[in-house]
Amino acid sequence: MWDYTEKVKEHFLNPRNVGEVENPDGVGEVGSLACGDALKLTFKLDEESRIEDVKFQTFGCASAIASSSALTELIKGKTLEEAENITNKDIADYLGGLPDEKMHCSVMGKEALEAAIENYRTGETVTHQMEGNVVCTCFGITDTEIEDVVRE
Amino acid sequence: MDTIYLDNNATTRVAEEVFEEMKPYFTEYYGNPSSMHTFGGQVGGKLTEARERCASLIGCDPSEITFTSGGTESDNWAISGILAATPNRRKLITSRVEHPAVLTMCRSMAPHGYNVVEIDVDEKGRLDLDQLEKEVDEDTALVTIMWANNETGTIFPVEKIAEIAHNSGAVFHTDAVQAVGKIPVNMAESNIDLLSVSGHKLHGPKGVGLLYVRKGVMLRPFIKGGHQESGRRAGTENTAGLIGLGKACQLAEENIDRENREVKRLRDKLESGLLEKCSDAFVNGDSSKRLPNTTSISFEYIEGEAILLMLDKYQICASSGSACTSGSLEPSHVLRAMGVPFTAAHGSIRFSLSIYNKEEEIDKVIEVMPPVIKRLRELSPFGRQQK
Amino acid sequence: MDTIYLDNNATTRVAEEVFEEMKPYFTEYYGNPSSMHTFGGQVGGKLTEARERCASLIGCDPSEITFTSGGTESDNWAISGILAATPNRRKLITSRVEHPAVLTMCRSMAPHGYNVVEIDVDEKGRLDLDQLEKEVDEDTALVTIMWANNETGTIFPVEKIAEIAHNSGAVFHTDAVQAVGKIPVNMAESNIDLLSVSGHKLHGPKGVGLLYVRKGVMLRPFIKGGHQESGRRAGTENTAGLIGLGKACQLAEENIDRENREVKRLRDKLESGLLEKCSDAFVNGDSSKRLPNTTSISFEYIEGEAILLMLDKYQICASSGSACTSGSLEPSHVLRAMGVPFTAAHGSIRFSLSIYNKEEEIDKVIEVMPPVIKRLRELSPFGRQQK
Ligand SMILES: Cc1ncc(COP(=O)(O)O)c(C=O)c1O
Ligand SMILES: Cc1ncc(COP(=O)(O)O)c(C=O)c1O
Ligand code: FES
Ligand code: FES
Repeated sequence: MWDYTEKVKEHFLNPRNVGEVENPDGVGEVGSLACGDALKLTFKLDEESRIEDVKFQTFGCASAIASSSALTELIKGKTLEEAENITNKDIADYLGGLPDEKMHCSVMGKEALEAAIENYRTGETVTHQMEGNVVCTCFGITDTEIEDVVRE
Repeated sequence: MDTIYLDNNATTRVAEEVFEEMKPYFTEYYGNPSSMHTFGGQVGGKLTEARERCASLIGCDPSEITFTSGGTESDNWAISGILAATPNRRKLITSRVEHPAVLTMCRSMAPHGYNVVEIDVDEKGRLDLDQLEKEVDEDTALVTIMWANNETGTIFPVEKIAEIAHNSGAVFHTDAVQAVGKIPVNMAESNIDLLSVSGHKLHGPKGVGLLYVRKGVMLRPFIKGGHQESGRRAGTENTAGLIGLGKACQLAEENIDRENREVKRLRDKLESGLLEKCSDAFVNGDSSKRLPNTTSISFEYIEGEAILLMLDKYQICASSGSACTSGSLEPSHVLRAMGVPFTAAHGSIRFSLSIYNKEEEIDKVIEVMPPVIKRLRELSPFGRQQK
Repeated sequence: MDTIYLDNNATTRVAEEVFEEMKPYFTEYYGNPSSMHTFGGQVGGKLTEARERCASLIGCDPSEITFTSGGTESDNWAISGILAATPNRRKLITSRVEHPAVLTMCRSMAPHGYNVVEIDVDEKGRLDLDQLEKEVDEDTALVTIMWANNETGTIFPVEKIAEIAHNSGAVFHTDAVQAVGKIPVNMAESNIDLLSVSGHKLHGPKGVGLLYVRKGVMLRPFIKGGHQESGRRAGTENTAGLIGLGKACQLAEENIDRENREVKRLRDKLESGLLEKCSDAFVNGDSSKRLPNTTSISFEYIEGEAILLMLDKYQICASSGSACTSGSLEPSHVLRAMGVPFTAAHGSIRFSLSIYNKEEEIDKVIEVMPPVIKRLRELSPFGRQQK
């Protein structure tokens, strides 16, 4: 059982900013079904080029949901430059920490944000691996490697 | 309302009667059964009784039972023990849907010059018997195929498989960890050679199990040292645990009808209740040949861990894939072997009941689960349209 | 008077505090720590605490501890795991006085192309360090030598042995099943690589143990399957048992002084009392480097089993040789390795005390035993003249 903090659980059970922004300025999609997670992020800017509204949808585990929710909270009201500087660690810190094995789940939100910003800047739709048979990258090493040799 | 425990294929509650039976063997009768004094010897008598109770449940002779530290050890031992005793045969046959205790052990034999073959299953999780028949040959040392699958509950035709193995002189082992206590098992009328049982899956304690070895079947010891268990398995016996296992087997024998009537009725009610209220949901496995207590349901477009955590809020315990593989992020190897589409495999939930479950608990799950599914689908980029 | 239990090297009474700690984890908190629900997860928290308690007793990091099903499994695993991880080195060094859990495993490696060397001991049971130094070479994968002998209590210079092993790049494992809890053990200031512990030797339950593996030491898993114990040891955890082991380690840490003062005083009293009253009796092993709780006394001309049965009449529990080898009729391999004459080796009795022993119990043994010895010698064709 993962050791989720209360904040992670709270964001998982009551995720903020779920859905799709209407007439978005930027759209980013990352992940794949094969991987067991996928994330779509949309945002809209105000007159001062700050993020006025941002929403997400995710097919992912509890950490992915909580991390996405945290990310949207973190970037609201920020400029794109400021938003780009937010790291996975910021997301994890905001949530009071994530289990080591689940750190990568916070990566997806950030990648979706980058994709959405790129989409805003270039007008191109950057869709990373939404379908297809991509092998899961969540788990860097294979079971056999772990079982073969126990190392510290 | 208290915890609603629907994860009995992961582990079960130790029955009160089992714990009562174990109690005196910690602080009071703590002797070592190998000892040469009455104080130790008397514990040996209780172990004999425990062995008889286990033998009675599976219909064998007590001498055919060797106690172990659990299902995993029994599985590991059966495989390595037969291969070591049959050095001239170099083929090992298993299935793609075995528990890791079997599958990992089998795969670990490949680098030692073994030809390891994993038989396929179809979309209902049924074993490809034609493929099996083709693969089993004079070089085959062991066929190891589970009696019932832990994730879907699908029951395999073990007697038929044993026959196929024997036709080529191969030994047949079955991992019956999920079968024993849930469906009738009678080795006296069977041609299975080895069979693994785990205590904590049938309301016994964790950390004890047994391996049934038919008289005349030769296998090498796995845990080596002292002369315990007639020299078959070394190490001071977990006396209290094994006495508990014996009692659990006795209770299981008494309860096997309830398991197949009451537990089955509740399982069926849960299953049809959920399928009725949730769209894009379906049952995994062969519903016609299935353990009475298990249902694996896939809810498309959402992810299992998220479902489990939502259920956890209501103190409902279930599992996604098997407890042993959750923690890894890949969809279960069992569902993948069955070709369940990724969108569905990720969102599969296993409910496994026991005689301790009550009708109200099932009603509660049927009530709270559909909104949870709906809610999570609202978060999903794929599932918007679904209810 | 009740049972006088002086067989604590065979097994110990589970401490009341240990049993109290275990109790809730059978029928109440019975979840599987791998499960994805709070009900299972909370048990994981208790396992973490248990691991920390074990780590504290032996002075290591909790991550260096892997739980097993007992001392035998830990020993078997250490040996097979290191050999498998070091395939280029083909020599395995142990001693002639190891527990069967080590010795049988080592000997079973010989047919697999390993050069298995058993170092001698002298008449006091002291290891021949010169021979060891000569034998350890660049081809040596593992040196496995016990910390303290179960039959005589003799303590080996493990730090020195580790140094000799390391000088040639070999790994050093020690079976510390009899040492931990009786004498101080601190891995933080040690150069031992692997160390085996068993729960039931330190007032914990039977069927649990641990293997300490120093950070950076590579070894292959032994029991393979699920991802429990960070992928090092598969199988559903014996949660109640391991929680008990943790508590037992905590108590052992608290009681280590009593062990070396009170228990030692009673052991010394027993020993000198018996030697004084019985002729042709002497202590086996190195009394200067010995566990505080153990004495092995040889009574010449008579047979151990007969002595034990006489003592049993007075509800005095002791053992002849180790519990694991009694049941076989040969004199103990340990005493034979020490060159104890057959007439004496046959009549050796091991008394092993614990903190639960009382002064009156010791007085009672000193009172009843000499007439028993006298009586049996009257039956013996050799011992007629002796008192
Ligand atoms: C089918 C099957 N085999 C083997 C095992 C392993 O048994 P244990 O947990 O007692 O090691 C399990 C349960 O985890 C199982 O479901
Ligand atoms: C020195 C020694 N090593 C190993 C063991 C085996 O431990 P266990 O009985 O827990 O398997 C024992 C006790 O039987 C022992 O005394
Ligand atoms: S999103 Fe891939 S596991 Fe969390
Ligand atoms: S006389 Fe009985 S053991 Fe030898």
